[in-house]
Amino acid sequence: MHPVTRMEIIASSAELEKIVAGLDQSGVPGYTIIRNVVGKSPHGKVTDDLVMSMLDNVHVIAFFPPELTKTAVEAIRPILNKFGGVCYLSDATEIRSLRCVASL
Amino acid sequence: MHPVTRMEIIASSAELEKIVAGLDQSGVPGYTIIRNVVGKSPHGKVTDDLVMSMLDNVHVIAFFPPELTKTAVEAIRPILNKFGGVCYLSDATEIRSLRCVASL
Amino acid sequence: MHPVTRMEIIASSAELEKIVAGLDQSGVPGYTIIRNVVGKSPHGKVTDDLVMSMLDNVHVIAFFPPELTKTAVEAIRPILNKFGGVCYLSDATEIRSLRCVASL
Amino acid sequence: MDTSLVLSNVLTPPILFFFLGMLAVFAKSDLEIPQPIPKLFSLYLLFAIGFKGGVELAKSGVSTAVLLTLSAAIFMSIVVPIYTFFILRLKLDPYNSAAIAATYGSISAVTFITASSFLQELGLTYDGYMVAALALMESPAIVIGLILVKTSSAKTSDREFSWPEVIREACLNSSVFLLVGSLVIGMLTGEHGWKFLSPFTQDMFYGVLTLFLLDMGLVAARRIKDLQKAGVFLITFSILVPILNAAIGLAIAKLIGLSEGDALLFCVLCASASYIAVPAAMRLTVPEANPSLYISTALAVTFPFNIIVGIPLYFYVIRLFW
Amino acid sequence: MDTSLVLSNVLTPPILFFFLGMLAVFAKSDLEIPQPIPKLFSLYLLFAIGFKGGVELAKSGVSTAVLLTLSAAIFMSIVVPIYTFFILRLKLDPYNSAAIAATYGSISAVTFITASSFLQELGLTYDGYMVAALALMESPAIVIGLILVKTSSAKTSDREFSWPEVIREACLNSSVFLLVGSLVIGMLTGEHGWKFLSPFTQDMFYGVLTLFLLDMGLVAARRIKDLQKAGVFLITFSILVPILNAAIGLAIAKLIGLSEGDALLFCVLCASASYIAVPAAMRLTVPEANPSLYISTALAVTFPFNIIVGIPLYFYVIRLFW
Amino acid sequence: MDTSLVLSNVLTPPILFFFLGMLAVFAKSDLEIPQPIPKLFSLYLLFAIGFKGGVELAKSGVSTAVLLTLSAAIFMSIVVPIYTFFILRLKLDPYNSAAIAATYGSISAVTFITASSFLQELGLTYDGYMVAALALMESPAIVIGLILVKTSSAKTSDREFSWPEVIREACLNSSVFLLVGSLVIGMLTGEHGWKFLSPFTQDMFYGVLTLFLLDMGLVAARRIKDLQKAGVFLITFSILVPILNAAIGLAIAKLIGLSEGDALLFCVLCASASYIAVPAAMRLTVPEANPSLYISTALAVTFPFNIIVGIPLYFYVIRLFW
Ligand SMILES: Nc1ncnc2c1ncn2[C@@H]1O[C@H](COP(=O)(O)O)[C@@H](O)[C@H]1O
Ligand SMILES: Nc1ncnc2c1ncn2[C@@H]1O[C@H](COP(=O)(O)O)[C@@H](O)[C@H]1O
Ligand SMILES: Nc1ncnc2c1ncn2[C@@H]1O[C@H](COP(=O)(O)O)[C@@H](O)[C@H]1O
Ligand code: NA
Ligand code: NA
Ligand code: NA
Repeated sequence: MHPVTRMEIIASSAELEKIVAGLDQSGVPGYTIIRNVVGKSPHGKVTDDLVMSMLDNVHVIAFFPPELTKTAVEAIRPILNKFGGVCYLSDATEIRSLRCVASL
Repeated sequence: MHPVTRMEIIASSAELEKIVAGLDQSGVPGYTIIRNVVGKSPHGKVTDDLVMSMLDNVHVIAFFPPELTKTAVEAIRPILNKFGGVCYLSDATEIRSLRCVASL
Repeated sequence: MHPVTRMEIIASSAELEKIVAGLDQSGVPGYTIIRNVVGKSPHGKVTDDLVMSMLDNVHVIAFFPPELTKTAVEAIRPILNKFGGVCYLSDATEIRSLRCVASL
Repeated sequence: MDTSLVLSNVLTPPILFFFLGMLAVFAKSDLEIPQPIPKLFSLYLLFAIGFKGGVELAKSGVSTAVLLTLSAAIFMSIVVPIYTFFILRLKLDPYNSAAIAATYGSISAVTFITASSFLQELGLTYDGYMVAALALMESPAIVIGLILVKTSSAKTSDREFSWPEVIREACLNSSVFLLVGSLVIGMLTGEHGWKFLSPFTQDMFYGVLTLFLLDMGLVAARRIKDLQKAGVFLITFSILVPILNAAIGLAIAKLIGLSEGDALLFCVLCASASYIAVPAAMRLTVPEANPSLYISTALAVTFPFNIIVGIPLYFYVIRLFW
Repeated sequence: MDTSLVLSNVLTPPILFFFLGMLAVFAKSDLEIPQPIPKLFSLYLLFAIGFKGGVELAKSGVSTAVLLTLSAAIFMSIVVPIYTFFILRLKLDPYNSAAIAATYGSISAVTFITASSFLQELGLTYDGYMVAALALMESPAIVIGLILVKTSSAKTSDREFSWPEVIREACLNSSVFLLVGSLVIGMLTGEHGWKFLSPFTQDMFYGVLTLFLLDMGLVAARRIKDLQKAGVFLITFSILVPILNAAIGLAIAKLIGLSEGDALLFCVLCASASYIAVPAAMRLTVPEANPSLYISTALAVTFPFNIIVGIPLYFYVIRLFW
Repeated sequence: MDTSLVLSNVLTPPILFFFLGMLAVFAKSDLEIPQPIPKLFSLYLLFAIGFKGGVELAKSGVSTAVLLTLSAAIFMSIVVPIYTFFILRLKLDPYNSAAIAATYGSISAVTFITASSFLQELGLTYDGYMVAALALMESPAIVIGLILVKTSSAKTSDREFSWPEVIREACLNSSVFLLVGSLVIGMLTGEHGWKFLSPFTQDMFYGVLTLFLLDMGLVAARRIKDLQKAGVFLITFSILVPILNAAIGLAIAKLIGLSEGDALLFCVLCASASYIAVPAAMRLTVPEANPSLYISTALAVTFPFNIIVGIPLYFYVIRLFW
């Protein structure tokens, strides 16, 4: 039961590879990706009807210890600045105790 | 890095058009829509196996300046009251600095 | 407009049935399920390319009165401990007033 | 009744795969056909049946027989929801009564298609304009249902329907639109279009129908536990009223002199209930009604009843009287 | 111009279903074909057209005619974006000009496929290597577009393209990859593979194309309101430039002695604009350009223009001169 | 070994598209076939192969040859996981050993289907009951795997399997259920059902298999880097054990007098490893095992080995001894 930062990124699916690389580099322990998300922003409407053009959005959620926040933000910000997309932070509490399942 | 309100609406996909119109009217800067979401509430279970009946849910997320909260809530509440659905608010921080990409 | 707890569970779709049963038992009033979610954690990468193997993830969101938090956490924790998955809590505000639509 | 007729219907791949789907749910198998695969199947079936109907309509032309049949179709789709509504009011509130009445006044395209493949297996034909009847019978019940709500609900004041929206829901919902569109295109392109499209719309039809009915079996069986909420009255209703509607349909079919094949299809249209277009419309226009009532009766009782018992039963009666 | 030619193109199921899709959007029907169904159709079409082209290429072998045609194809896909860029620069900034130029320098596989089914309906054939031309013309424009941005944009300093990434985007994007892969496999397996695959790739082709064009009608119509942003200049551009490109294409086709069928396809390749591969590449490599400009012009103007008016028009001209 | 045999297997569209899929991943193309398209393909393939097997089983009837073959199938699916487990215990913990043993004791339907299309191309037939063998061999290994975990793991106390759940996972998982269901329906409807369904289940089969193998190529190649975790022991295992299993299978096939075609299929069943049903079951019943181990070996090594090298190799041996 310790506090974590919840980072939420919404951006074009074309950027996903870069965003994931950025998160990996910044050392966040994990993330979850919801694909085929659509939306609207002052820059326009995003639909998924031309999926081969990678024009739909992805919604990426990452939880990490608060001390990683700065690194993670710095890894993501330039990507969003260049290619578009939004990022928000909020607070959450992790409740799962360490998983006791064997793994290689 | 300024505080924003995070609004989360879950409702029947049949209502999506009205919800989006409500958000547009209330002046929120953007929103994201996750479709084909299922769930349960005291009013019953929602599945997506009859998609032509628009009986699955949508999950709409909108971030906006706290001062827009009242307007946005008032735009959404009557729709949910009439047709069903839930809406929750929480706090978040926007981290993206202004996007510097040219756009017409 | 009263405070609620927002619980967010991300786990393998193979566990969904158990998680839902746990939530039902713990008395939470509702939940929403986003399927076909992928992700990464220290235990490895999860993709959805072999869907018949139920190897993609699900993202389950439940809002409930804060006093249910302990019960809900206790219902979910053993499942995640055994089969994997993560669970986070955060605070939110419910804004929908009671729905005034007739229902049997 | 000739049991070989029931058997010859039941022992066909589409019906057996419907049972297989139901069995999967009862046996708790994890078999599922995720969206949008079933959507693809239903788009295909509407496209194929509409196109075929159009091509045949182009061949046969529009005669008085056609006009008579189409008038009868519209007549039934207006009358059925009205008398059904009053039956339902015996036990239910106006909202649910109107929604269920609309459901039974409209039609189920898959039931129609299953009946057409039943005819095909018996080597019988039907006329292309029956597809037009199918299209015409889908919408009126939605409008009638709303009028019933409006006239019978006390608090009329706060109900302002947006009538354009209602009409749009009724006449432009995706299944009516695709069906009518394919029909018209079939008429326009005729034999020439048929030559190019039939390997797709004709040869694969039976297979897609079979897979679609597998999914329908899954979907119907999942709704069976919703029937508890429906109660004995509604379950009885959802078997007896289709039979009643079918009987009236048969009488009319005889009266206007339809062929055996057309009579069966007309009768199946009267007997079937909508679980797609009408629920979608009711969800928005009569939100007070409980979707699990009108969906579960139409889908978990009336639909299986019609495709398993109803089609051969109605056909047996036709054989007696024609 | 022979109106029967236009009619014989327009009155075919694929084109009529394209109209039906547009109509669905204008009439506000809720008809939609959700992902990944359209993706399935487009994978199928690329697979089928590529495979067929390969099988035919294996039969005909690689002659000088082939090499000449493929050189002409590459030539056009390099030259078109360059002169198009300077036309666009009259009104637009370098980013949008380069992105739109790349769009019009590349091709639309669906336009090509629609033209091939137009030929099929007229009983004309085309050579397998035209599919190779299709594949070859998709990518170069992407690279040219980037070079144009690089050379014309002031702040060159902070633009370091990752050239390997650009080449990968250009040459290995899914549509080029699947098309070329299917072509090569068609060449390798020849008649033997054809015997086993043709019931799938040949017989269903026309039907899948028809359903896909229904979806394209929906997609194109949804973009029409984006055209307001585009303005009169761009809308005029997106009709006149395809005609110009088609004219140049025809001249070259005549020069190198293509057959009627091949000439039509070559001309359609020159006239069509990419709304799949190029937008995907531009989104990442020229993020400054506004996607709604290059997509809406290619998709909501040029694509419908080509499949409805362009194909019969270009064919009419071919008939005059061949 | 006859290289023309390998070539005639490799130079077929399904295998070449499998390579194309792998190439797409290695070349970092963005080609992908998003869900649920592959799910649609696999539902179709199970439906079609099951139905065809059932129709043929209805024709041939149930003889001692059938019973003998099915007994042999069950025997192998019980024995293989047991001896495989002890091989794996040389290096791995009981959990991973049991999960991998179950994987290799079960079967891969796609490998079977690929082998059946290999036979088809050679003009050879196989008996319908081989599909029943396919269905019967999928489940037992899951149960054996769990028994192995239970008997060998120290902390037995806190492991209470819910056996009904395990049996349900094993026998009612979607692929077994659909396969057996289609087989039974094929038997029930026989020639009559075949007449109506075969344009769908027969004519499109090869094409769907080809597209599905394209996807399998993508999926398999994505797992290749997981093999690093697997290590040399497991990689060697996942080539040698299939060969061992195939050899035993061949000996049994000879013993019970199977035809050439049936022997190849039986042998392929023994040699193949499950990457669908078993992983789904293991995920829940042996959560301690690492999914990337049992999936990557079965999918990225054994599956490609079998369809590329194994099938012609086993067939070569059959030709020697039959
Ligand atoms: N205020 C917002 N709230 C929720 N989602 C947003 C918001 N702004 C942008 N988005 C999402 O982020 C995507 C990319 O944003 P942009 O790059 O600003 O166009 C949009 O298509 C929306 O899906
Ligand atoms: N407490 C809750 N937590 C999460 N999701 C909920 C909750 N209540 C309702 N929902 C979602 O909102 C949808 C519509 O709710 P309702 O209109 O109350 O039936 C449900 O189908 C759920 O997906
Ligand atoms: N820190 C995290 N942030 C967001 N999602 C996570 C995180 N850790 C795990 N997940 C998600 O939870 C799934 C299961 O986690 P695990 O059981 O730990 O492998 C992963 O596949 C991710 O989708
Ligand atoms: Na009816
Ligand atoms: Na072009
Ligand atoms: Na095996």
